[in-house]
Amino acid sequence: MDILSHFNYWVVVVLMMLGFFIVIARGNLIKKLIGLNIFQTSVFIFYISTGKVIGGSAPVLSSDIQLYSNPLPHVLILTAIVVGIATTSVGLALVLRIYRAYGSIEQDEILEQSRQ
Amino acid sequence: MELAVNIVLLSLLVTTAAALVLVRGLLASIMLTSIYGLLSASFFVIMDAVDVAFTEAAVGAGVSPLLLLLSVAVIGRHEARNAGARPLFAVLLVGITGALLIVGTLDMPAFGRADAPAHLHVAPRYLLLSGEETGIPNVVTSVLASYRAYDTLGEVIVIFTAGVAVILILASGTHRGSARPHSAPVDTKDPHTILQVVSKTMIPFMLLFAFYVQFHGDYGPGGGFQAGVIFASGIILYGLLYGLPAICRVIRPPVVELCSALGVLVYGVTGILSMLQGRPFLDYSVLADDPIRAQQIGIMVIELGVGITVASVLIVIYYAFANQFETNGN
Amino acid sequence: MMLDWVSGVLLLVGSFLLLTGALGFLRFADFYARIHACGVTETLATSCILLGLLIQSDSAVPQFKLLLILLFVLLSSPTSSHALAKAAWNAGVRPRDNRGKQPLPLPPGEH
Amino acid sequence: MTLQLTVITLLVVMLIALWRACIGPNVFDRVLAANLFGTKTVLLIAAISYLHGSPDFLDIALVYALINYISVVGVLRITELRNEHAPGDRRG
Repeated sequence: MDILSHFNYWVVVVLMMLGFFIVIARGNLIKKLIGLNIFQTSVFIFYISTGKVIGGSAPVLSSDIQLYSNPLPHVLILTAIVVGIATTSVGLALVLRIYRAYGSIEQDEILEQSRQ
Repeated sequence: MELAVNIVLLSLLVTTAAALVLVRGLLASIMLTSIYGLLSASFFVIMDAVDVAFTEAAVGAGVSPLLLLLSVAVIGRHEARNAGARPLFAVLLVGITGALLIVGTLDMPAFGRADAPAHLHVAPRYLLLSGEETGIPNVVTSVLASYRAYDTLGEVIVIFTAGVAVILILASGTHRGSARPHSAPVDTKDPHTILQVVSKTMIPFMLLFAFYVQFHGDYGPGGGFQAGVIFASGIILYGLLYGLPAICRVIRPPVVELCSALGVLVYGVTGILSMLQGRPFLDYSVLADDPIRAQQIGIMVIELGVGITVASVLIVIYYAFANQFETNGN
Repeated sequence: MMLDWVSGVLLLVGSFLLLTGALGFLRFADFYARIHACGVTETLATSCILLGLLIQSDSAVPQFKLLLILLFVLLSSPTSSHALAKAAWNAGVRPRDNRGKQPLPLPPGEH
Repeated sequence: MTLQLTVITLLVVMLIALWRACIGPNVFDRVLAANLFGTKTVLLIAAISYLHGSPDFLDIALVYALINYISVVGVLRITELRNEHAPGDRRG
C-alpha cells in the first residue's frame, strides 16, 4: 500500500488526538475550548480530504472542465464552520459566567470551591 | 506539486497543534490558533474547496481570534502550570483511541480516487444536473440553498439560537438586555490616529466586498455565510477602534437583535409561501413561472436571509463580549 | 516572451526579499529588530510577487483583484506593524543589544 | 517554474514564522509571527490560484488582505487595557 494514499487520514487522526489531549489534560477552560477547536478542524479536514478527486477542480461549472471535486462535503463543512464559531462563542460566554461566579477558570480551583 | 504542497501544509498543521499542546499562556495559544486557521484555509484551497476556504478565511482571520482575545482580556492570560493534569492517563487514553482510529483508516479508499464510494452516490447528480435545473454555475451554492435547503435552515436556526444563548448567559446578573453600554467611552491616553484613518478607508471596502460576496455567490465562491461574516468583521473593526458606545450609536443593539431574527424569518417565510400554494416546504417553483428563474429567486432570497442572520448574530455576540470587556477592563 | 521574463524576475526578487525578511525574523535578537526585518521587506516583496502574477494573467478581472489585494496589503501591513510596535512599547518591551541581553540606553525623556 | 519556486519560498517562510511563533519568547513575537503568516497566506493563495489557472481563488486572498489585521488591532486594544492592571506580565 502506498503511504501517500492515506497520509491525509493519518494527519486527521493525529490532529484529532492532539485536540483531544488538550481537552482532557489541560485544566484551563479556554485552553479546553481551543483544544475542542482543533478537534473540530480535524473533522473538517477529514471531510474535505474525502471530497477531493485528484486532477479535479473546484465545483464551479464551466464548459472546459471535465472532472470536479465532490461538492457535498464542501456544503456540509461550509455551514459547520460558521456554526462552529457561533457555538464556540456560547462556550466562551459560559466561561465568562463561570469566571464571574468562581473567580477562576482553572478546573481544579472550581471543583475545590464547589466541594466546599 | 499540488500533493507536495498538501503534505507540507498538513505537516505544518500538525506542528502547530503540537506547539499548542506544549505552549503555556493563553495569548500565545490564541496566536497559534490563528496560525492554525490560516493553515487550514490554505489547505482547503489546495483541496479545491474554494467556498470552505472562503468561510474559514473570513472566520479564522477576524472574528474567531478576536472573541478569544476579548474573553482572555476579561479573565487574564495566566494559565496554571499543572492544573487538572493526569498526563499518564491522558496519554494512554489518547494513544489507544488514536491507534484504533488509524486501524480504522486502513479500510478507507485511497485519497483522491475518483471511484471512491463517497463520489458515487448523490454528487454526480448534482454536478451533472444542477447547471440545468438551477442555472447557477457554483454547485456548492445551488446544493446549499436549493437541494439541501432544509439542512441550511437548521444551521441558520442553530446560529440564531447561539446568538440568543450568548445574550442570555452574559446579560443575566448585571442588567437587562445584552449590550446596553453603561460605561463611559474608554479614554485612551493616546488616540490611535493612524489606525483610525487607515481603518476608515478600509471599512467601506469591507462592507462593499461583503455585498459583492453575497450576490456573486452564484457564480464564484461566496454566499450568505461568508458575506455575513465579512460584514460583521467590518462593523467589529469599527467598534474596536472607537469603543462600544460609538458603534452602538451607529447600529443600535435592539436593531441588530431584531435583524438576527429577521433573517430566519425571511428564510422561513419563503418556505411557507410555497406551502400556501400547495407545494412542499421550500419548493421554489411557485416563485416564478419559469422553473429556472424560480430557483434563482429562491436561492437569492434564502442566501439573503442567511447573510442577515449570520452578520447580525456575530455583531450581537461581539456587543455582548465587548460589553464584558469594557466594563470589567475599567 | 519579454513579459514572461519580467514576471519571472519580479517573482524571484520577491521570493529573495521574503527569505531575507524571514531570516531576519528568525535570527535577530531583539523584538524591534525583528519587526524591522519583516515589516520592511514585507511591502516590497508583496508588491513584487503580486505584480509578477499580474503580468502573467491576460484578463482584466483577476488583474483588478490583484491590484486591490496589493492596495489593501500596502495599507494594512505597515499599519499593523505600527500598531504592534506601539502595543509592545506600551506594554514595557524595551530595545536590547545585539545579543538580546542588555537593555539599550533610551533617549532622554523616555522611560 | 519561477511560480513553483515562489510557492516553495512561501512555504519555507511560513515554517520560519511558525518556529518563531513556537519559541516566542515575547508574546508580541507571536503576534508578529501570526501577522506575517497572514500576509504570506495571501501570497500563497494568489500564487496557487495562478498555478491552478483558476482566478476564482483570488477572492479568498482578497478577504485575508482586508480583514487580516483585525486581530492585531484587537491585541493592541487589549494590551493597553491590560498593562494598567498587571505591569511586568509580558511573557506569554
